[in-house]
Amino acid sequence: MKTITFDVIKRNQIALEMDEVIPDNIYSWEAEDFDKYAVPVGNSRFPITDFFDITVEGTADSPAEVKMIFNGDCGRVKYIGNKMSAGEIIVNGDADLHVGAEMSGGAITVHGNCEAHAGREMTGGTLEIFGNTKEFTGASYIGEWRGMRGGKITVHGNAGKQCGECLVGGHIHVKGDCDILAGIHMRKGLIEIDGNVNRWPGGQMKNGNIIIRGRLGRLLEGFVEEGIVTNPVVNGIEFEGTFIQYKGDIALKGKGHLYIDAEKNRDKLSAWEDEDDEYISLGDNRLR
Amino acid sequence: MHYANTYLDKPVVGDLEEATTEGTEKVLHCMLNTGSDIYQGACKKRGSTLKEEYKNVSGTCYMDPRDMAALGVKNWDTVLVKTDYGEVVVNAAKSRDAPHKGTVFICKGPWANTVVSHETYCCSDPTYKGVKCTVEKTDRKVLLMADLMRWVYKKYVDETDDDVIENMESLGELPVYKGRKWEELK
Amino acid sequence: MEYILKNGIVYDPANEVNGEKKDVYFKDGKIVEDVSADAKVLDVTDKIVMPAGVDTHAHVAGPKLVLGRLYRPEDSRRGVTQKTKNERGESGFSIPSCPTTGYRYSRMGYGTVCEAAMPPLEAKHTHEEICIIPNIDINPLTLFGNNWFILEMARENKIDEMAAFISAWLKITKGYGVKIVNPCGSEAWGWGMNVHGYDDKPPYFDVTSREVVRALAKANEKLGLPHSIHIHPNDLGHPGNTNTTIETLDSLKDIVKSNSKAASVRDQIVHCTHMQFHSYTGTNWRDAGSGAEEVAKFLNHNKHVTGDIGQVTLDETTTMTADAPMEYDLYQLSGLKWVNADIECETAAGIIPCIYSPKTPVSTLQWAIGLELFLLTKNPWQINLTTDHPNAGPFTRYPRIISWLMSAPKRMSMIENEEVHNWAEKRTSLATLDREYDFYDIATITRASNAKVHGFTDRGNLSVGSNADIAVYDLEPNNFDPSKDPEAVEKAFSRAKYTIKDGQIMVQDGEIVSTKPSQVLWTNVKGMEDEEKAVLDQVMPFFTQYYSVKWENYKVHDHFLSNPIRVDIEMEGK
Amino acid sequence: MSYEPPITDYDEIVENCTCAFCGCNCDDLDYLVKNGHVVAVRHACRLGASKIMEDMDQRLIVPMVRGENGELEEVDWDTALDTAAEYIANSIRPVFYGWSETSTECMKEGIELGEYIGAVLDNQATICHGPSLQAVQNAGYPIQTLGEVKNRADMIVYSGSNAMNSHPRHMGRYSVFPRGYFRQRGRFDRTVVTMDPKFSDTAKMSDKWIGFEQNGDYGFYNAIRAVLKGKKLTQNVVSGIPAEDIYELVEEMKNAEFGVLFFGLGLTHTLSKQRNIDIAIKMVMDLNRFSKWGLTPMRGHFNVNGFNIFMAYETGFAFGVDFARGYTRYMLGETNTIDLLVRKEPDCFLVIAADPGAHFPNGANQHLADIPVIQIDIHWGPSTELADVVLPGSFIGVECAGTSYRMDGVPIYMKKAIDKPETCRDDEWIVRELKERVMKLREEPNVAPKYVPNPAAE
Repeated sequence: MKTITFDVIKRNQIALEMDEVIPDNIYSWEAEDFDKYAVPVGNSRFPITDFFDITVEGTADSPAEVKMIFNGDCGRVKYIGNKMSAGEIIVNGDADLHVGAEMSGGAITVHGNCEAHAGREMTGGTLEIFGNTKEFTGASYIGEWRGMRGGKITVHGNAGKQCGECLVGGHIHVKGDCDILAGIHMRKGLIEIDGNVNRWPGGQMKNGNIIIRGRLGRLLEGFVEEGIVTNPVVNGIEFEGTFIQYKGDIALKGKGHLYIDAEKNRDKLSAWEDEDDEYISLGDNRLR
Repeated sequence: MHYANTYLDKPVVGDLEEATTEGTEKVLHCMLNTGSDIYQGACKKRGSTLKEEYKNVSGTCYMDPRDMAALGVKNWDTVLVKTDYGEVVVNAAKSRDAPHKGTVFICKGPWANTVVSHETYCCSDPTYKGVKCTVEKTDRKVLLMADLMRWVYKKYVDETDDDVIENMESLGELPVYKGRKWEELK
Repeated sequence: MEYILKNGIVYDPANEVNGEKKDVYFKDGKIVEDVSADAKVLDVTDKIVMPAGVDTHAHVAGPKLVLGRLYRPEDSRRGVTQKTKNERGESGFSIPSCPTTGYRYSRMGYGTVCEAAMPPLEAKHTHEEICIIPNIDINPLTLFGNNWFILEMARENKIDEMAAFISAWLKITKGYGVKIVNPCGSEAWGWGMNVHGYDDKPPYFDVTSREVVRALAKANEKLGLPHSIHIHPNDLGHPGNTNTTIETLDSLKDIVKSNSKAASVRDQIVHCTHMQFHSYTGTNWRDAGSGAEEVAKFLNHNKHVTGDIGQVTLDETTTMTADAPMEYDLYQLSGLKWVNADIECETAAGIIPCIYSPKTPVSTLQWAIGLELFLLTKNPWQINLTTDHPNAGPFTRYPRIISWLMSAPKRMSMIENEEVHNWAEKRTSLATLDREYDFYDIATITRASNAKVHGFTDRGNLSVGSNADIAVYDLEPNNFDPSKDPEAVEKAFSRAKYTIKDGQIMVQDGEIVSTKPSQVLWTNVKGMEDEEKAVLDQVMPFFTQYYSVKWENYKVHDHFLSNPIRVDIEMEGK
Repeated sequence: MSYEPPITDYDEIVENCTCAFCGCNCDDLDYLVKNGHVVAVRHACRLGASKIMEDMDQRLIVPMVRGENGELEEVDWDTALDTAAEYIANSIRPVFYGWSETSTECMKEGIELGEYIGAVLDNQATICHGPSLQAVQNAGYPIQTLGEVKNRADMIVYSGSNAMNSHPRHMGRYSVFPRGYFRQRGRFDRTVVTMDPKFSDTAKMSDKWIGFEQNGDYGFYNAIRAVLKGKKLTQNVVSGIPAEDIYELVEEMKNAEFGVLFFGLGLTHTLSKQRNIDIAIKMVMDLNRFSKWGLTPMRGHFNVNGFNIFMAYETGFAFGVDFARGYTRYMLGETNTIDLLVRKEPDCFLVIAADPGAHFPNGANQHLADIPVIQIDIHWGPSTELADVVLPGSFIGVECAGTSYRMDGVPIYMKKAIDKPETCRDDEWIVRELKERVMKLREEPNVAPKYVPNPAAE
């Protein structure tokens, strides 16, 4: 087991790109290897030791034996754990864009907030975020119609817009609120939201399941009510409670399912009342 | 110079049905939209951005007449528009597209920029439309473009106090630069 | 600068040189008889030496390419590389950016590529892109098959006028030849429809596909253009289209080939492109089968036809064609993002991402039909190797196709090990074909025949006086069995040992070492000036009223041409 | 407005010039020229005419550099270019923004400079039709040239676009009024629908106005799609539009022979941004099952489409292309101008043929106050107030020839009609000079070799 600790010395205004510093590349590195390494910043490279105090303990023969710990504000450190296949990364602080993007294995834990693109197109592993994230959590990169394919993302705070866009597998669990269009274009997989949802979850979804335990602001016309279910089993997981089940998005001949908590969305069953849902869910997830 | 033929002092706006002096509301909560209109476009692309004309076409808040009545403002009175992202003083005028109660429209330009949202939501495009704002009547004057840029961005003034900058001597309607003759430069 | 390519094993089918060990000399961009003692020696002992490749049909520049790139950033992301001293960064897999296209062709030992579809209204765009593509020469074919003027002239059977129109439009668009795509079908697509079969008419135009194609072929021969008509027949990709294909080609049998100097290079009067997509039997995709035998038989008995294959390479790619209704059908099947681009009074285009998976029956069937066509057509001079880039696969897969053609055991192992779906075995005769191409055949279908089809004399061969466009591959044919080692074949053809273009060394050991700007080839017919003026006067009122640009802004200004190579055609009897 | 007598006093007429204002690129303009100035323009709209007959008071004539006391000082070209080149050569995260009002010939120089130094190249699409391009990348792009609309269309829908104000000749020259081959009666053969929360000037010209509520676009189009699939709506009012109106509209759209949707910034700037376009595109695709439908984004600047096309064929990506690492990268929220500025990353900003001062939100522009800004433009505008180096360019389509792409992708070679002011330079020349000077200052191009410390892991 090898533990590599990165203590932040200074926060650089121009973001550092850490896509090369992932367990797959650095498992054999010693402290002096880091001394030689220059990290891309903008169009140049600077010694990584300018930005981090790096300590290396133990040895590793494979990426899986590496544990990277970031201490401090990494709010300007992009691509943490990008494309990693094994190992563990812990960020004690905020993280910048692309945390765990395209990762295929291993585990990443962020104890602060994350910027956008967290876990995009990941195919395996786990990503746990204790703060909030922004847009496109577990989504696909632009143009691609196959987003996150496997693994699990847990967000303890709120998630931004278009969480789980083009999801084709895996499990996203948001414990806070979600902004508009969660699970848009989704094809497979599961999105679980414990908090409230602003508007239009599951737009143009083809398949897959979305569970909303909180209040839903507005639902699309493409969804057809299928009735009330109790303790539904979705993707092999049993969800306790009473839910209204919808099928959609029929505008796309979709066969996906959307479950919303029946108690909290009682009004959806009777008359649909228009209300100002603009700020129903928007927790303070836009901290800069 | 030959720009004068299409020069307009102010855009043409409709008359208000009744002249209102006293409003019923002090602060109005509205939705702010921005965008282009033909007067703004013509003035901007002609390059007359320092002029009074640009201030009038771009630094004007087009409102529903009912909203104007509620605030007690007439055409070309000044109002203060505030959002989470800033505040700016602009003219008020009756919208040609009314009725649209609760929505105000400021043409794109430095005035609108001061109050629109810079949030792009990872979509490259800031949120220029649908920003919540408040509108209130004010006595402050609408700044000319150069003065506004100085007041908002303070790039070349040492002063940081908004009030002081706002009341500094105006930069006027013509470019301000240290002129030398081209021949001297060679 | 003088060079000797020393001791290579030369394959030059145009001069019937089949694997002879000899030296090739070139000087100042041309192949010469001999050089002085100062010549630089490039030692290529026992390596394969061939003329640089000529691609008969690919889509490399133009408005629909750019739409493809614009809307498929995920494809661009797949091929991104770092810039180096000699080359700019690359991007893209199936629709590479312009610089990338040039580099990759060069790396495979290619020197000339035909851009197969140029809409006249956006010809400027095509030429702008051609300027950006480095290292290769490009001859763009202008689209005529759905042009309203052509449809009208075909209806009235005015061949002389049509010839003058083509001559004028080739000058206006700086095009090389006549391309026909789904004649009348793309016009019908203007109303969301298609034509079905060779004798169908589009709405409002009282003319059939047959009349249009025959008229264009006659006009083409009247002008004596270096290339014949280049046709993408109706019903592409529809099961049961073999009949349409054969009917189309058969209907041109009686047309007399021009005896002009330019036209005498080629044998054919019609070139049928991506024949694989036109050789299906059955009535729908459930009972579809292979029409390759019928088409190959037709080819074997009719010398007036050449074709290229459009071999499916079993990749995720992008299909793009001026056959827009077909692309809409594909969109209905796949549900992936669909691009359509209609061009006023001229043509239409469609694009859609396409995944040819070896696991699916239809893709496998298409793959097998392509190979069948290669193996069943007896005369390699009648067929060319293409993937209809990027439709059936990117051009970077040519080496892989070569390896399939050269190795029957490779093909069998793919079928037997179920690397491909069992339709390949069940519905085609591929498993029974054990023909293998040799290097001479490969040189024919990738260079010599291709050049001949396009009427080129200065490339595609190693004759003295020709352009010094040469490719050297790192294989020693005398002690190597391609049948047993298809991987080595693929590797060698992917990364040329040398690619020489106009006497300049572009690629060495698979790496780009220098670049040069591309050149565009276009055809200039001389002696038709009066007829052209008459036809322009005739179409001008229509143009002014129904086009959305001014005539002055329609033509390709010289500004857009980088080092053009003008092919002058003297009209006979003038 | 007063009566303006026609101009009769001119030396020559230059015919068939191309308008350098909006994405319509009308190429039928006639300039009346006297003493080397355009004194009148025929056929142009108010916008085009006003731009071509520019305000010479604010014309940038001589290069300027910001002096010690914060005042612009006129300098000679060498000084100005050297100052600018120094800023660029010393930067780590340069952003070159603009390009939409210049020619593709100039962009060619720009991309070479950008690639050399490792900059981000971005254009105005980033703040206007960027979401449209993103939607195109997600959903597709059924487009047609404007002549197709003129000759065939019998139903025209403007959504979130106020053509009468921002593209004044669009309706007259290409879509609604012209007599097309299959639409010989012009306006009378076409149905015009405007979808806009406001009763805009375009809506006033239309047969039908769909005034859906602000930010309700996505829900509205989803409802249309559901109806197209045969669903009965469950809500009586969707996004402010009564259900029966939606049924009626859908019926009309299905029965059109050739319909076209023109959409503008009303869709790209509201709540669900790129997804509004995304679903509108999908709706158009659905409609193609019943009849022929297409769409066209109403591009703003005359060559904003040109830059996207240019970048796509040069690099494979349309806008917001980052060369920092020596390879091309396009990542939303990361390599776009506004995001970069809001994150306060750039340390040098080149603005060419654009006006961020007039168009960027306060939150982004604040960063421009902290970093060197180099401006290449023809007029003194809001950006000049933030600029540290000002380089006067020339006016494409009037003083300088160049290629541009119309909103539907038709390339047009804009010709030169008059000479530029003696002391101005062509944009192409300025960028080439900058490139050469930067290359001298920073001899090693930014190749940033890939660092692979552990080859076994590769």
